[in-house]
Amino acid sequence: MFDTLARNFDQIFILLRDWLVSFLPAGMRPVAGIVLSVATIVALFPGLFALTTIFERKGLGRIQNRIGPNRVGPFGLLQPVADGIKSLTKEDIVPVSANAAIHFLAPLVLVVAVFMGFAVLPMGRNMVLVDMDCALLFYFAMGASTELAVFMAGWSSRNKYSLLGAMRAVAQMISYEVVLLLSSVAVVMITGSLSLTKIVAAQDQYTGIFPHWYIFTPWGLAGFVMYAIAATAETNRSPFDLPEGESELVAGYHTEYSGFKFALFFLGEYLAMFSISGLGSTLFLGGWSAPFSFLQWVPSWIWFFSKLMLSIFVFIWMRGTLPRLRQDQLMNFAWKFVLPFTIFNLMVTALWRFMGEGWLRWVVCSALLAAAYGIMARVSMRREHFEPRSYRYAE
Amino acid sequence: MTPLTAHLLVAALLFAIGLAGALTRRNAILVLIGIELMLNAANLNFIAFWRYSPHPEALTGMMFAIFSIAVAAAEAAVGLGLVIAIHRQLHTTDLDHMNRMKG
Amino acid sequence: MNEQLASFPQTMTCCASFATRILWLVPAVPIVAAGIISVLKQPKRKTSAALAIGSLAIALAIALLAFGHVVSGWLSGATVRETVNFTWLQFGTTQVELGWVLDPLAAVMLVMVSFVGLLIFIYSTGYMAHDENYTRFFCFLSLFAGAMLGVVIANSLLLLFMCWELVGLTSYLLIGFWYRKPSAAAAAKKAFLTTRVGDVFFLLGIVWLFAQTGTLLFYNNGAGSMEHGALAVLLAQPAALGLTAAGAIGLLIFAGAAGKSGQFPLHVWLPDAMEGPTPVSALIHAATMVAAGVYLIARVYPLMQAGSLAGGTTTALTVVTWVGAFTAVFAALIAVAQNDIKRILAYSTVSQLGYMMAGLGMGGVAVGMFHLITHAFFKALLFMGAGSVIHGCHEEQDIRKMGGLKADMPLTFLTYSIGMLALCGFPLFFSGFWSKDGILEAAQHWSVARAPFYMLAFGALLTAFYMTRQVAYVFFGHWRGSKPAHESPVAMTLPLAILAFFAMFLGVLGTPAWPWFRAFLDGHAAPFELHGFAEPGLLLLMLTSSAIVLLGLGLGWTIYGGKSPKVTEPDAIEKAAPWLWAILRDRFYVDEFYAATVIAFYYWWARVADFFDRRVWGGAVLAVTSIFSLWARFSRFLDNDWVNGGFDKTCEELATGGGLLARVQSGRVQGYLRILALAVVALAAILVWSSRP
Amino acid sequence: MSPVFYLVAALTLGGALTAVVLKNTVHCALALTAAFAGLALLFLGLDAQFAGFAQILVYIGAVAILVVFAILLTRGSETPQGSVYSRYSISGLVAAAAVFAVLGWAVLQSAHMLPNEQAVPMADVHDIGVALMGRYVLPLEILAVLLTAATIGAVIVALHEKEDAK
Repeated sequence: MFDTLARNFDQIFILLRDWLVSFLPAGMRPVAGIVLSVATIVALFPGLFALTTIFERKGLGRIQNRIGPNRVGPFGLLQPVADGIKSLTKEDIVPVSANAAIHFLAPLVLVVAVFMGFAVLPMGRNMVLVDMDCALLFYFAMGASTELAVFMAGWSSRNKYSLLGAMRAVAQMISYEVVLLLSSVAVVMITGSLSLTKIVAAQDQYTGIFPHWYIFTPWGLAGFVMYAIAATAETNRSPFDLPEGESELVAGYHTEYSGFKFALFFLGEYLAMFSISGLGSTLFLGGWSAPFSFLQWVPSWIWFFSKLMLSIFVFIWMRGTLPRLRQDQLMNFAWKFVLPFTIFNLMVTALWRFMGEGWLRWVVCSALLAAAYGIMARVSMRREHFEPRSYRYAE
Repeated sequence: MTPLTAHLLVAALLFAIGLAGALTRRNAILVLIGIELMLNAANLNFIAFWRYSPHPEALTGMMFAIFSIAVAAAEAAVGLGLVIAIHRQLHTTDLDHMNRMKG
Repeated sequence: MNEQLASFPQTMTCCASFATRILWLVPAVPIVAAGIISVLKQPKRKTSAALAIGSLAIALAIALLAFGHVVSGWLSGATVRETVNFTWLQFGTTQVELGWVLDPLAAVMLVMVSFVGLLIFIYSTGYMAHDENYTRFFCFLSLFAGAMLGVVIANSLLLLFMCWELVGLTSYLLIGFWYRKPSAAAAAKKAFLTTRVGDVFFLLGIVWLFAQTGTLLFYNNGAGSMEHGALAVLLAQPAALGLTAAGAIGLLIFAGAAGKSGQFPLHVWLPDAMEGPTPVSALIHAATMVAAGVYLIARVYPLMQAGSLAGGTTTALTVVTWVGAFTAVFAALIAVAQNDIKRILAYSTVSQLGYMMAGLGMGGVAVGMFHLITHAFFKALLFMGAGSVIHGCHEEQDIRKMGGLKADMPLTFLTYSIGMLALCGFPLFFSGFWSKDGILEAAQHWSVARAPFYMLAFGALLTAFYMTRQVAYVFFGHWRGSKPAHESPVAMTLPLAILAFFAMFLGVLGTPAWPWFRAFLDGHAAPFELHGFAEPGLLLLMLTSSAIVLLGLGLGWTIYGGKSPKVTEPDAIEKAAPWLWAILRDRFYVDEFYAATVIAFYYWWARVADFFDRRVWGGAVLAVTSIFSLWARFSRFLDNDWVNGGFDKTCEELATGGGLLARVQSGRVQGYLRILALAVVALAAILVWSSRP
Repeated sequence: MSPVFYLVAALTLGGALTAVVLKNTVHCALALTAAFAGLALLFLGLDAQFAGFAQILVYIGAVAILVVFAILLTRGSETPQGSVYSRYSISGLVAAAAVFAVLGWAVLQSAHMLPNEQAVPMADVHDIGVALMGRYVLPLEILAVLLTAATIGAVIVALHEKEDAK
């Protein structure tokens, strides 16, 4: 009785969809079902976006010892609505010298590409739009095509700040995309499949009460850390937010955007954040699986979204805490520390895969990773030299 | 017209376009673009032949396509690197001016 | 060699036991060590020494394992003879096979070589401590050890010959180790060439054997050349002088053995070989390499023995016996009149080798080999003692410049005298006694002639005599050198002590009461019964030999004991009979004889060849050259006036043509690409056209 | 043939054509990406999911960006004055046309012997992975070496030499 209730609750969205679809003639049901789910996603995540903006602003406020927005609505909860209205009603300015077509296309491409990514994310048991065989590859393909949008935006608006921002963004995204890919390859190696549902299913098992999440293995932990770093950079979030560093180049590649298009960029950025956190929790945090075996009655989608929001919170936290890197530091960090370490992690993963069950592989892999981390950290530290710097202005 | 024929024709046309680009443009980068197009036409052929071959499970065409994609990436990297280097030397990417190695 | 072994695992015979299968490691390890040492830097002394010693220790361990395996097999009443053979070369149908064997003979020899070698390695660390070519020395040493062990385990005459030559090479290198000394270089050359003389015959024997039997393996379960089938073939085959092929081949092989272990005609190199460092003399020229000849004879004993009547002997064995016996006396005589401490030992080595040969010839493998083993221990001991003495006396080798050392270096004195007594065959307590006694007994029962027995007995007397003389000179009397002597470091004295122990008690294995060794080699049980002594004449013989030894000792002591003559003052015998002394001192003028005959002949021959070169061939060449130069003039004329003209024209034409063609090379990428495209069009068109239905 | 195929083919060919003819180099690059996207769709239409997504990942994600970078680094981003076509463009066109003619002719010649509709082949990523790590492992390794060499080579070629900097 309770089980069935729980199960129904777990599958509630599926049931809802089927129920709604069932009114239609049988011929168009599948199509309608897909359309319905797409519509849900397209409606859901912007809503989440709106929620997140206020969440972020208030959180940052707390961190910076301010109150944050509190005028519009109770506790300023309606702030995003006001923002939305504002950005929709503002004038859409296109610079004269800008390359109109591309300038117009850029935000659309961005948002579309980002939305595509959600198509393969399993947001709950059986709750995935298309259960593709090479879902992960699809995801990264989509992620790759966002860079182009960024470049289009930066180049088309004929503005050196935009162009610089775009170049920075693209360079940074390419550099960290490699890391992103490689750290996920570790998971693929262990699961033996590119399909995200399979990956989650592989983690949805328990020894005692503890789940088989990949983050609880040495290579998984290392991979997750690397993934988190890369994800932060990929979404141009602080401390990697050079592309739109206000202090240096006014707002990066969307300097010349205003009104709705700007809102689209804003939206795109947050959506990218959501989807990449979703992917991260799917790959390493067991996706929609419950953290303890006795909590399995809680609906899977609740777990997925709580993990999503948790990582969003971490994003915000970091933004509130860490200072911004310099470009060369960023690149060095990517190519000289993160990438080699990720590759090493791949090897360790292979070792793990072939050492077979037993405590031995835990010891060996952890030792290897720790040693590698120590050595590489030391090396890169030696390259950096941390004496108090004296800044000279005006030259 | 069978789908295979159609794909082959598309590939041929793509190849011809790429070749035309490679042959007619001044800009070295655009020549490279043309070459990329030609490679892709070849890939399209591979995939098409794989799809309609009597033994697709052998995956030969697919493999060939994947390998050639990788090779094309390398080719693009090296080619563009060369273009940049040449531009640093001659301050131009115009192929008509790059004829120092004439006999 | 071992690399090849490694690359032939699949063709090995599977029936061999573990001990046998890993036996190839015994030579392999030291050789590899040598290779590693050879690439070490000069100052890496500790490393090189450690490598050499460690490798030989491993070899010893494996050897002991193999020995244990053999012994256990023997105790269970079976003669262990396991072989691992593999094809090395194959041309046509004939194939050359290599392999190694593990049988009592090899096992005993393995243990002896690796053990004595190990001790000597340790000793060398002390002796060579001040030499700047330390690492090179150890490289050569362990190379030698590997090669020697290879000789021991070889189951194929060819493999044995390879290692044999390798051993010769290392001996050459080590004799000439101090190559800056011209005498050392000369000695090295001499040793190398003299042994070559023997080896040529040896090689002839090998080739003949291969031609006759088609295999060089000793034992190949029935198909080997030392087994009945092949031997029957050899016996059926008559050779010159009423010898069978077996006998002839046996003699040829014996020639090789004689060269290696300094039997009479070819003994001249061994004394000179003492130019090398003393550990080398101890290891190579006393214990192991020179014994290789004896070992070789023991190895091919079936061949030597082939065709003998029951209890009778064969031509080959007779020759071996006579040569051995003669060498024994001959060398002993020379040893009496030498003053270089090491030369005396060298000549005594030669004579002892003669004993072994005679023992082999008359008494069979066990007798000869037993003397080989015991001799290896006490002679190594003596040489190392001598080395210690030399070391202590600051590289002084002339016994007349020493004296009274028993006070200065007591430990050396003690061990040395033990070795000396063992060598003399002092009754009962010393191994030499038992082994030599076995030989004498065999000689006594020899059916062919009595002479060898008397010769050997006389040799024993001489041995006791000259050893006493030496000891009296070196250790008694008072110090006649310049700087006072000092005792050697423990690295040198410790091996001395160990060897001394063995020199004393090794005889236990060969007493008539408990002939363990013989039984072990012949592969039957070894009961302990005291009435082994009760054989007819045995006790009498023992008494005689003891009497002889004591006589020799007494004689030596009465002549040389106590008093310590000046360096300049002539020797006691010299005073008595100068002519005899002169002959002995000058080693029966053998070297001079060779110089007068062989070498002189070569000189003459060289001069003749030189003459031919200069005059006859030179003239011919001159004529030819002049003809050619004339021809060259003519052809130059042709070239200049006829060929070049036309050729230049052609070249110009080519150049212009090239210029025209070079236009095509426009240097424009797209031009090339265009041409490529057109070519593709043409080719594709042809293809499609030709494949049209 | 489905209209989808015609649409996608049109997109591909159109993209390619524009990429070749446009004056502004950056526009060419963007059109090129359109062509690539079309190709990827064609691959998907041929049930080659893996190849299709790999196409997007590599070409749109990497090659296109690379081209764009090269353009910006060689100052080619602003529209050039004068003809963008080389002096011998006519003969080039002729050659290209000839190639197309021959290829098309060959295809039509052999149209009757080409296999017709086949069942959809099962080529999931697992099979591809097995094939890559099994039968094609040697090519894979060689390719890895090639890519490494290419990367290093490109870096070295495009690197600023310090000598002529001074």
